[in-house]
Amino acid sequence: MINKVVKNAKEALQGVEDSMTFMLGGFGLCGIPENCISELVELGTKDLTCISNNAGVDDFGLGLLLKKRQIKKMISSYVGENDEFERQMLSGELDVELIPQGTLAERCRATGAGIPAFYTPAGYGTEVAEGKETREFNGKMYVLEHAFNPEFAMVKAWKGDTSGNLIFKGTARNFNPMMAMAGKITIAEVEELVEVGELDPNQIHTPGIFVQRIFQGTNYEKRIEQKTVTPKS
Amino acid sequence: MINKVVKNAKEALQGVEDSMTFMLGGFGLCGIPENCISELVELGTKDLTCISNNAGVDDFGLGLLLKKRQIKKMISSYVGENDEFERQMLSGELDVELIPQGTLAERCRATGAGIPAFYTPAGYGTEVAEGKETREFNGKMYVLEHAFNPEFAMVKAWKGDTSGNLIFKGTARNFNPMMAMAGKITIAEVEELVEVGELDPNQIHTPGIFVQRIFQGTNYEKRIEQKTVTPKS
Amino acid sequence: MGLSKQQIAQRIAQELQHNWYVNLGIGIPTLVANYVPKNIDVEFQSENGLLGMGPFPIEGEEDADLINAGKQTVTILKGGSLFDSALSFAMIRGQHVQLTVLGAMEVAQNGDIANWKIPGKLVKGMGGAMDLVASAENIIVAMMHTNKAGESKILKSCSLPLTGVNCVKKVVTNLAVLEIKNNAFYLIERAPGVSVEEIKAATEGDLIIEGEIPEMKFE
Amino acid sequence: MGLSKQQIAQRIAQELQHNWYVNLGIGIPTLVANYVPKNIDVEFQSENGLLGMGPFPIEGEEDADLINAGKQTVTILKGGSLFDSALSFAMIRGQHVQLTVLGAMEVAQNGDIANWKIPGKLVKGMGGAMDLVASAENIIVAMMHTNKAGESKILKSCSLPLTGVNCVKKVVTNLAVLEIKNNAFYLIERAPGVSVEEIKAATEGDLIIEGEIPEMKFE
Repeated sequence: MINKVVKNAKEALQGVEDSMTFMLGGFGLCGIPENCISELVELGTKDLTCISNNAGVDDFGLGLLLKKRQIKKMISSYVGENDEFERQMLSGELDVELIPQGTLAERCRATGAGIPAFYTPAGYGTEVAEGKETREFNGKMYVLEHAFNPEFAMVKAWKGDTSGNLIFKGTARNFNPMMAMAGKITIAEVEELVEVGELDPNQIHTPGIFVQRIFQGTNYEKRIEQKTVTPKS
Repeated sequence: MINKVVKNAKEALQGVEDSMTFMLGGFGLCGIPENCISELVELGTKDLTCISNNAGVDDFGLGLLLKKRQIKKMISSYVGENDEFERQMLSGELDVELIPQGTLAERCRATGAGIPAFYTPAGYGTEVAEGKETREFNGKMYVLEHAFNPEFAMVKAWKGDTSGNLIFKGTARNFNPMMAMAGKITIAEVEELVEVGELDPNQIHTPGIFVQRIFQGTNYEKRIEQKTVTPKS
Repeated sequence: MGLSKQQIAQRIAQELQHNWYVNLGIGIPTLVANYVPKNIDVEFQSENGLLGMGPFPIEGEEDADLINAGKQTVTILKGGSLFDSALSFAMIRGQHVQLTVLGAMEVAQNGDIANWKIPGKLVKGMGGAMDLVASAENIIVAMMHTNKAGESKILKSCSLPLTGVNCVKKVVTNLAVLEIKNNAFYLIERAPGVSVEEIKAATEGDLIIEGEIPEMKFE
Repeated sequence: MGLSKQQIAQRIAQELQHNWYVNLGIGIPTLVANYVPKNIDVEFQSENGLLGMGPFPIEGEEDADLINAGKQTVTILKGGSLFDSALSFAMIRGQHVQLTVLGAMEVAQNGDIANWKIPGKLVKGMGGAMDLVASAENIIVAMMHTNKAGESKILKSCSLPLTGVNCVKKVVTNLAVLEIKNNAFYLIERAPGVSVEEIKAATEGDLIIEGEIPEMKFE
């Protein structure tokens, strides 16, 4: 069985350079590749284009890269909850491309699936469709959207095996599986790295074929952005 | 929780009429909705258009519907292994549309995912692309392919719960999940019907939202088309 | 004047039908889950990859790996399922979700909705709103009838950048229930104690008033 | 004359590289799995939804729910995975499979391949072949050099309906290993005991012979 294991984030990120385009999994702070992000901060790689549904918060997630001004452009669907982001966007330091969330997810999938372009109804008649081809199918209008072309994808899984097979947990799955499909080099960091044969092949969310490098992550914070609870009664 | 349970195939197929378009899951005889097919034979519904990767064998699977001349048109990727099929096709009784297998799978998914059309490289430069729009993306040529519009989808799962959540087994998964997404009415027959809460929500292959009717199947034959074995040593 | 946010949610909950899958946006729409009629089954979809969303967890049981689209910790009910964002939006785009409830800054009488961007102000993004409004067969907007300056949000045409076109079918505000058809707002119900004249005064778009307009009923 | 089918498979197995994912078509290509060099790891993908395909099951252990694309009962190795047809072809179309080996009726010197339809004869369908050849970066065709009538299948241009255009990079036949480039077949190796003249005689397409052509080596 093909072995994809690397020692740590440092080894996983070999080949990462300034001005590259990355995909980073996660929704809010849920399911983000914490170790990869820390290592990117460490590396200080600059002028990055980051495709990620959100942009983290001031002191966590992609917010850490924003703080060090390593990101040139964010491609996201929602980028609130981040003062530094706001400052850089308003000052023009940061380029931001906002994409409907479903279109973002489907474009990631298309990238990995060899689909160069597809039609979606999202954004028709809005400024999102400006400059894009639109077309009618069965009486409804659609917008033509294209695949991305990222150098690296960085995803976070719950469990993974040495061959790169991944299982996600709860809603930490979100964008991770499609982004795993889409990277020229896909790096998976996992909470628990196991031997091949320990995961049920019928329950694997991301087959190892999509993953080039996998490592056991460390020190997961897994921050909660909005703690909402029902009081004990 | 929403309850989708119907008593049996007879109840599940209510509303099925002549000249309708169906999707039927399965690859060869693996993972086919045996109970639904038997019930269609029983009903004698005619002039059907069937979207299915294969067309069964003479005395099993869709071959049973062919034998009773209930099918007007087959939309498939591969239709060998069936003498009656061959006879009807050569005599012109049966209309056959052959589609590359990946295109078939992706068109099924597109149908369920609200994607009216997408570009794929499969079939470019061949007769499959004749009359279809072709287009260049990044120096490579692609063909525009469209979603289907089936009235019913009939799928077979291993386990399902009363809310329509499905888990498939082995390679019996194949086309079933995408077809489950695509039916205006999707019928799932399962080897084991369980209560909600018995399936791990993290391991569900087809969420219940895609399934309108579910029933516990009976008398599964699960025939093997090509028994190949390694002799005991 | 008129309904509280809770009451707007309560009124919208009356629109729920048995066996519907429903996506609730952030804000007032989220409250709708608290008022599901006892005799019907509905399931809530959260576009970050969750069907069968349950109430907030008991204090101490919150899980960072189980949140809703508002990034709040939630629970999952028996019979729920988890999936990725592509499949989640396949559900939405493919019209498998029967009802979408979301907030808005402006709604126009042709069904246009604006709820994601105010020029000159900080833009946070549309999230899943554009996919939801472009896809749902059944969209209810939950909002206040007027803005803080007292100006109507029920308009002839939207002035803000659009989220979607010709898509809103129904609006429930603190003052009224409105149906959108024939390029106009049809007044269906009044909030208790609110007069037709008050609703007229708060509505900039064309308002059609046919016959006696009943008051909303709450149990 | 030349190689047996087993030997063709054996020669193709020499092309396998460490850590490659490989899709093997029906017929000779299937046999390649028997000759994987001991020092490399490869995984076989079957387009009906299986990665890490293993050998046929021990008699009595066959499972109707575990077949390959040829509908044969197979096994799954540790580290394998199961998935649906859409994800399977996402792997193929998205070029995650490093090598496709398949049979052909005709191959042309521009890389065109025909392997699915003979006009006037029964058409069984293309299955996954069109997706595979349109997508793979690396396609090896495994076939006999000539047909039963003794006519060359290595052609200037295909006469049969095409499966894909400009896609085949390498052909391994019972007589030779050929590389396709510059709109010609480059003779790379001869089958043991087969002369360049014999290969020339059996080849209709433009055949480029540069220097001494070595014989294939088998262990």
